[in-house]
Amino acid sequence: MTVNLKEIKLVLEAALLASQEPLSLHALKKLFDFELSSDILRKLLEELRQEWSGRGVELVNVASGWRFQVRAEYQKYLDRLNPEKPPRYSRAVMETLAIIAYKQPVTRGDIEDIRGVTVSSQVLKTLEGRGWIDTVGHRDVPGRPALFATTRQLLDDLGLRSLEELPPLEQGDASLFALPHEEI
Amino acid sequence: MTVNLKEIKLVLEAALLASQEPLSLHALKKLFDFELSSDILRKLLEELRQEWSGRGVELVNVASGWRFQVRAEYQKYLDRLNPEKPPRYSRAVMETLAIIAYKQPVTRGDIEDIRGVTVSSQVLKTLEGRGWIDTVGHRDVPGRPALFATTRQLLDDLGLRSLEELPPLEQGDASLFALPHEEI
Amino acid sequence: MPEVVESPVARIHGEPMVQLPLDLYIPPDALEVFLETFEGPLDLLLYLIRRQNLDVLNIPMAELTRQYMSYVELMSAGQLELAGEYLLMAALLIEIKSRMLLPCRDEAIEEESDPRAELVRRLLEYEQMKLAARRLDEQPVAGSDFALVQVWLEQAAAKRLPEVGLDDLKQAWLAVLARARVNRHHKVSREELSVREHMSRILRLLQNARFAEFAGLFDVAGGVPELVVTFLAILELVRESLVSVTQQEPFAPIYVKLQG
Repeated sequence: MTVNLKEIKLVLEAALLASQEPLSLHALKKLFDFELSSDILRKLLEELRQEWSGRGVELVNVASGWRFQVRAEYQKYLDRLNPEKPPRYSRAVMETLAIIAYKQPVTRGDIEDIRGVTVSSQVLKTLEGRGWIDTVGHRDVPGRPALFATTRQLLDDLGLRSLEELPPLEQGDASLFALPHEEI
Repeated sequence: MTVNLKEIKLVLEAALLASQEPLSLHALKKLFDFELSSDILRKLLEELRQEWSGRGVELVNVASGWRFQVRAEYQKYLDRLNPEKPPRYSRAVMETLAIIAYKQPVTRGDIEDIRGVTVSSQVLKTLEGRGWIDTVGHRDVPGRPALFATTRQLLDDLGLRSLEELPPLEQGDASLFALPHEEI
Repeated sequence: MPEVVESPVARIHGEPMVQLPLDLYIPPDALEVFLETFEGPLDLLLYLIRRQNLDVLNIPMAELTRQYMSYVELMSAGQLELAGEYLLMAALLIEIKSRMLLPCRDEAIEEESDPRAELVRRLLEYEQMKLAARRLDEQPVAGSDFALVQVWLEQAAAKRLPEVGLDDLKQAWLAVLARARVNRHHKVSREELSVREHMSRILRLLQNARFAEFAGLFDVAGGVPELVVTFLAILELVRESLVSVTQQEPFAPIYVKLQG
């Protein structure tokens, strides 16, 4: 087999351009009928990423692997083709997602404790339906409530490689939090 | 608005890469909030096509517009990515094939007698289309029904030299599979 | 000072209201809309504290409780069931206030013994999640904020034909037998198969040339078993009236013809 690196890179590029799902190193290796080391593969992907910099489309590395996506600055042009955007999620959905993302694994009860209101099943179903959360087990307490966690799909959809890349938690107005030694 | 031609080309490229459907000139013009003449658009698309020549993905002009597609020579690599489970023939097709293989030459009536149900033309067409059976004559009875037999092609596809190499049916086997998934 | 988030309290006739006019009469519809802007009692409390620039860790319980109760009263007038969680919080606020009014036994109030501590902890945790939710919501999402790339891929070329193996064929045959319950009658031996193979071969040959010379049907190089099987195949074809074998006179060539 005499396939040079340039040719391999063209194959990688074609496969990544043709796949909407991110492709893992493992998947990318399957493109070839010879052994391709992870090191070489990573090097070629890095070269590809470089070659695509400064274009309307970029090669990114997310949780499940590598994918091409339209660079944010170019999206506004594409939006003119399909002006309607999917509706944004309600605050209840986003707060529930945030609690699951940052406190996982959590039960519905945990979420309700933090939010101070009951969490409707619809909210959890919305997130499950989107593939952003799933049940990872059950807490060993009476009723064995389901434990929710976020999925790889969420990271992929947000363009992240790991939970550590989530926006850092910020405290509300910290300057107001003086020590409580004053009288009412 | 100061958008240079290079930038316009990047937008066109991004839009075409992100769209599975071909984009017409009319649609492509909508990407921009200024008038872009068809002549310039065609010129830019032609340039893009040139720039993409010699890669795994090509820009083509099809009936309903322009689209990027994986070049045919690269298809084989991508096929390795999704070794989707091969489709299976229906039970009717498989049983008909088995009857023809083991009892040839047989008429459609023979097959129906053995299977106890009518054999649809579609089933026979499927097998003929695959080149696995053909008509080797007609039985000299009213209606002169066609006699089906298996072909050389079937033996080749099964990796056999002759029908004798078909799996022998021993007594034990038959009882083992006697009433597997009997259905009405 | 970090930003104090002032999302509209309500939209009335499409106009966002950042502050609820407490001194004004609130029409019932507007109240409903107003309630929906809060995600619960914690959210409302946070709103009150932030709006008044109150110190979370030094909440003037009397004032907060008074304000909170005025909202909850408006609420319960409209939708009592919705106000349930708010009423629970009201009870908690009043409890905290009562405990704070009790004289302290010790000179120094332990930090942990401050009845507001737990409420503060919950408020801060909720606020943190509320901000996190907003940040998450600002995060670009694949498919809506940026498109994914997927160029066209010829699917027809990738379409695969079903694969059939010997075992599939055998299973199918056994299934036929099982259903027909004619196992013994339909038992097919190797010998019979080879005969059948030759029957098909001869028929195929005769398709092109309506008839053939008997001797020409035999492959002498195949050996004795081959000759026997071919002969059996011809006999079987005759028996099934598929071919006829004719000879004009003794020692004349024998011809095998397709019947009909």
